[in-house]
Amino acid sequence: MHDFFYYIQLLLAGITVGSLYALIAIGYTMVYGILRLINFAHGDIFMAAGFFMIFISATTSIYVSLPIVLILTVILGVAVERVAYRPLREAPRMSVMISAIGVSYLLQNFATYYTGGLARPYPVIPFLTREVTIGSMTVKALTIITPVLTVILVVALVLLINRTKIGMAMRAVAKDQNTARLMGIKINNVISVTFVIGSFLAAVGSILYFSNYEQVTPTAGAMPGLKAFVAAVFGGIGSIPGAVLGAYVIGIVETFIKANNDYAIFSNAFTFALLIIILVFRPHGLFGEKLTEKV
Amino acid sequence: MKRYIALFLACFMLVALVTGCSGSSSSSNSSVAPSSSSSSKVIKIGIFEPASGMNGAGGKQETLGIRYAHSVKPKVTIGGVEYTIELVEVDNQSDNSKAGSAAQQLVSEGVSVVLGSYGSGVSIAAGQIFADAKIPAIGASCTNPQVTEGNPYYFRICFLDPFQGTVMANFAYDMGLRKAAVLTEAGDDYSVGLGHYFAQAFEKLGGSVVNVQFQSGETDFSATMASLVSEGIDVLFAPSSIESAPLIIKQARNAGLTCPIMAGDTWENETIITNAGDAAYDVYLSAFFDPNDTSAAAKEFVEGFTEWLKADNTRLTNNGGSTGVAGVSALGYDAYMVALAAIEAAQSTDGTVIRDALVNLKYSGVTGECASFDENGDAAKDMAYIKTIDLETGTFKFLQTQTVS
Amino acid sequence: MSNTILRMEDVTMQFGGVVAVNNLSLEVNEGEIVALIGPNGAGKTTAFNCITGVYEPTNGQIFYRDEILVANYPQGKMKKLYAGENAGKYTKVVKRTPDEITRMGIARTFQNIRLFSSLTALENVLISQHLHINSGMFSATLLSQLPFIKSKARKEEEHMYKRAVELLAEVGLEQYKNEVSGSLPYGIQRRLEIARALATNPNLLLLDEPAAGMNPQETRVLTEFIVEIKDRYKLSIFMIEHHMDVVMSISDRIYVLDFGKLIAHGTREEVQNNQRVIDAYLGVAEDA
Amino acid sequence: MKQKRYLLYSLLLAALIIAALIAIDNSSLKSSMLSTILQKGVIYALLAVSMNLLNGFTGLFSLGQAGFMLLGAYTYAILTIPVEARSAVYQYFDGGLVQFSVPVAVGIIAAGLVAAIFAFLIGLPVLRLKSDYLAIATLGFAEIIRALIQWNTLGPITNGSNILRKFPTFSSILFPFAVSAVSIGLIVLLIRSSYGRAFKAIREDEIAAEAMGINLAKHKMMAFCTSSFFAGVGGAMLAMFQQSVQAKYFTSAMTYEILLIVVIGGIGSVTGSIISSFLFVACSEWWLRFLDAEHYIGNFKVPLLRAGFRMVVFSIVIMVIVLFYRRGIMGTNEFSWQAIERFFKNLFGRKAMIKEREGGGVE
Repeated sequence: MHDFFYYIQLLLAGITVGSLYALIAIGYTMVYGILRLINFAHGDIFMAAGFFMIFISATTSIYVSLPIVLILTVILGVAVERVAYRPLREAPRMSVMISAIGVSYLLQNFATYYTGGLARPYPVIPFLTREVTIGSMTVKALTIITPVLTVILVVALVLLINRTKIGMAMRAVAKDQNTARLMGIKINNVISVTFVIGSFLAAVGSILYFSNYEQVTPTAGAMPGLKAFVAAVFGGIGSIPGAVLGAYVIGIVETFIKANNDYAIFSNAFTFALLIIILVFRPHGLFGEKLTEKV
Repeated sequence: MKRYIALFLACFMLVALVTGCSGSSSSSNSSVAPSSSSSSKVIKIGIFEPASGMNGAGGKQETLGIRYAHSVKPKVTIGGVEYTIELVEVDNQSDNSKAGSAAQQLVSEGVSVVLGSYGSGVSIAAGQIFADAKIPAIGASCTNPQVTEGNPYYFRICFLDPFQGTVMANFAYDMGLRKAAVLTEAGDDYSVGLGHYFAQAFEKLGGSVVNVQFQSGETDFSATMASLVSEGIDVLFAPSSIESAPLIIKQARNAGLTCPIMAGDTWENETIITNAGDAAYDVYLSAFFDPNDTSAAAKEFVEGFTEWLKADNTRLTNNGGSTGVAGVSALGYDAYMVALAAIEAAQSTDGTVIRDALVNLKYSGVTGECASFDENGDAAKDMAYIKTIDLETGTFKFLQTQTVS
Repeated sequence: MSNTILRMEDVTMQFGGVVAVNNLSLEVNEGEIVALIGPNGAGKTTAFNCITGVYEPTNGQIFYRDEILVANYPQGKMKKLYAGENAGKYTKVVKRTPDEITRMGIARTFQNIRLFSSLTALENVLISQHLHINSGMFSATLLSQLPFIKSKARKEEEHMYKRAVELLAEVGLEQYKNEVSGSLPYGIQRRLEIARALATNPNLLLLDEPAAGMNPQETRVLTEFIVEIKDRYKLSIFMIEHHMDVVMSISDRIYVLDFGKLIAHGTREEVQNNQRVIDAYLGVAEDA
Repeated sequence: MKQKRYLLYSLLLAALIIAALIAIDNSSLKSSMLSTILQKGVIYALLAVSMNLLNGFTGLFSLGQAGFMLLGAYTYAILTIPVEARSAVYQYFDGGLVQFSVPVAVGIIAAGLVAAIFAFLIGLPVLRLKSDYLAIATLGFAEIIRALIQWNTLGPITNGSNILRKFPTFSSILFPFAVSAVSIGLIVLLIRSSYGRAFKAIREDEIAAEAMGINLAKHKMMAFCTSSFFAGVGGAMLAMFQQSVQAKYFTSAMTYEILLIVVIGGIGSVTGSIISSFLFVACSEWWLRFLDAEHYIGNFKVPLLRAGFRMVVFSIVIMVIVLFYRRGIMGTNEFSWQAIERFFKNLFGRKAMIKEREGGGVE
């Protein structure tokens, strides 16, 4: 009944969604890899980036506001780490996680308060939203740009982590904080850098994401955030290629589920079912390395 | 450091306690200018509307109508004594789990009548509480049958989903459309209910229906739309919240779904036009009210209301930044007026008496026949306004009135 | 040989490519104090973890009395990777979780103290009696505490409590009964950890460096304590220890481990004069 | 004899509370905000304590609470809606499949059991996971349950995404207090039993606990199912309190709400959870509501105050507590008469204090 073109269309949609999840998921996986903390607020930082764009672009041109948004988001991300996570560095993991939930709660409520809870239209970014025609079909430019950009960013990131000094520091901290500290690595700086990168990617993600859906609500970050986290777990938390792979799997499969009218409402449920299954059969995800507790 | 925070917290809690207990009462004259310290007696009318949550936008617009009505008629005479009407507003957060305590707050405030709510779910959830407290409630725009059904204290001045659904079905069928997709939001009584009745009526007429549900908070409809395109439907009926409306419209058009898109009363909100932009062509919806109505009452209301909106910026923002008159505002206005008429008829501030007065009250307001309730307590509204979106002016354009049959 | 309580046969523990314990065979007889010594990283604790079910050995068998406690042979990925000896000699697989093993009568202490640190000394001891509880969750919840209700569960609870207090008294810790265990002095914590292990009433007690970080005075006290509990509770004791004076003063037999391999065993004298041991310990002797 | 005295105190306190409740019940206060808050507060107390049993006492960080509440609420509603009312409730599913209804008590217990059964099924795979993986897995489970219940195909049973109502609810404020009191009492007994001690051991150190012969899988499962059982009961109570129930609102936000109550009260303190439940409910639904409305002092409009501000203030307070008062109100302490007595004695001079020291005394 469906033609080939239809599936191509779905696939494209899935890849776009997947790429967006990927950009968020990397933030999760990096923070988790280093702090062993599920940064529940990550999705809300992503949401905040959306509102930054709206408010800034209202006063100035898109091209000026793009960099500003990136910077603001990074600042927000780092600020959150400073205020909400750093003081709890020595605290049990549960309370750090709770703090993360608290931050997400705060960001959402503040956004609701500030915007009155209404959906705000996202400014049109011409070079992302203009239509391009490939062969027989026309799609938004960002359908093409998103995956490409994602891949570029991921490669850059992997290089950063494997080739540079700071990358080495990150890996060291991820392996063993105390030893890393003894080796003279400034843990806090490394962690800040992690949050800088994470938030930056979240900001990029949010620009692409909201250009696609064209409106922002205070809760817009919650679901993408959770799904991105699932993606990160799926791929093996701490492993960037894993996170990206997971993101694409989730993005594509959930798109196909949504395309099935009878089961459309199970797209989220599926994501989590996948998570549980993965955790049961590979508790450390596809590429995650096992950490055993010393007895 | 810690000690100071402790201090701050303690003070905060204390303040909260003190102001809080008085808070409820101080919140009563909220936003209705400083409480006029007139010595005359006071009768309280509760406003049970969402100011936040997914129905916040509509709730605010409905509240605006009520506030305007209040500014027009702030007083009522009972038994020769002049009573000042005090509006008691609570935010039910468009959340059934919060609705209960919000309603309870109104009850404990000792209101005589309750108006609202936008969004049927909360009204259904809170209905019993009002009934138990013997306080009559007048629903302005809640269209789900269950609101008034089996609740002697709940009345309603707007039409119902079965009616609305049938109307839209007829309208679509008359346009020569035969294959409809009904897209509803899981967990939203309004959406699911209206969709259900539309499908029922449309199939009775001989059309075919594809049912699709999306989960609340969904932002990505591209896949759904793609599948609908390949289904080759003639019309998409998508009753849903103001939030998801623009997403649906835009992504439908992006996916190449060019057929008419239809919905119910909720879509009459200009933020949808703003957010959906020029994708919003061929969009039809049923509405409670037409601002360009030629009847004197309507004219007067529209002019007065627009003036009143312009007078204050917060009012404008609450109206989604525009001066357009939403149907729910008109209904809010009427609901208030009905309540007033009932109070005058009852010549009492007692809920039960007012309720009895409501039962056989006749009142015709700006949205047409608003009282003369049937045994369920629903107004005899036999006509809906079909509107479409006018992209040039970015407003809703009245198309025709449609009745069942 | 019914008087052996623990017997390890060709036990090899391999992590990835690293062989931590290599073909270790040893015996502990009823009523003996046997010491396992060796330089740091020789694989002593790993051996303990194999016995107590924390790790499952890659190859070999461990007997408790006459029944197989744990048994395994290289399978799956390990098949190719396996670098130890006696591959293919064993074909049985027996897996047991640590709690099962404890219930069979083998209790242990940990190198780095692992008390339930925010609970009181008494609670610590009570908890390790839980494994023998008869009453189920419901009767324990409903019948064990309410006054006026006489029930099996109630008796059991009272008995546990009585026993716990006795035990603390026997090991001379009663005055710390209600102290939070994490805040007790180091030496006391060590003692409490042993008491906690005793509360599971074991036949075989594994002590992982009981004297670690103690001064000579404390060490002497501990040494006596170990002998004392061994006699009182009819225990066999298998211990890892660095303090040579402890080892040499109380252990009946000694096994010496180096780089995962057994390099010597025998009585104190035999081991003391064993060249390989001296080499292995050269320069390390005072450490500990 | 000390024990006797405390028992007496407790009985007096209980009598006092009951008397107060009866007074509220038979006065104009019945329909006041106070009684509403008390009712919701006591229900949340049960929910918080049940979550605390898992997160605080067993150290299993589960975020599935909302899911189990949902199961409880729906089980209760589906089973107890009177047959004659069903056609009205299941309006789109011509009356639905279930064509019988059971008494309230049965409904509530069934609610707990269903939740517990699901807990068992989900527990088999996920309880092996470590802290935060467990958290995310249980969170996901709650989402799945919600989607399932809203699924139109199950409509004849669950009424799909439509509201369930018209089931029997309680009229007397005593009812929720009674149920919660009994449930919490049971949880406390469990915590103080040998099994409760085993749970604590697992929280303290899984490896040591296992080495002391505690079967991790078994005991984690016990804690998980018990907690879920009471979450289910709590869900049923919440449904009764709301007089209607709809899957849509049992989101992870609800779980977070209860988690925050537990944190504010003190992870690992039943008393704390109870106290903070009342505070939390009162603040979020009553005392702080005034923050949501614009105020005028004379003609001066108080800044900031407008819809939504309450939640902002609220979340800031929560952050402050999480950051600076990690132990919450009670830490891991419980209410005890000794503590109270000591407090009063301390008011009168040193002598009493010294005497008390000799007495020692646990908190």
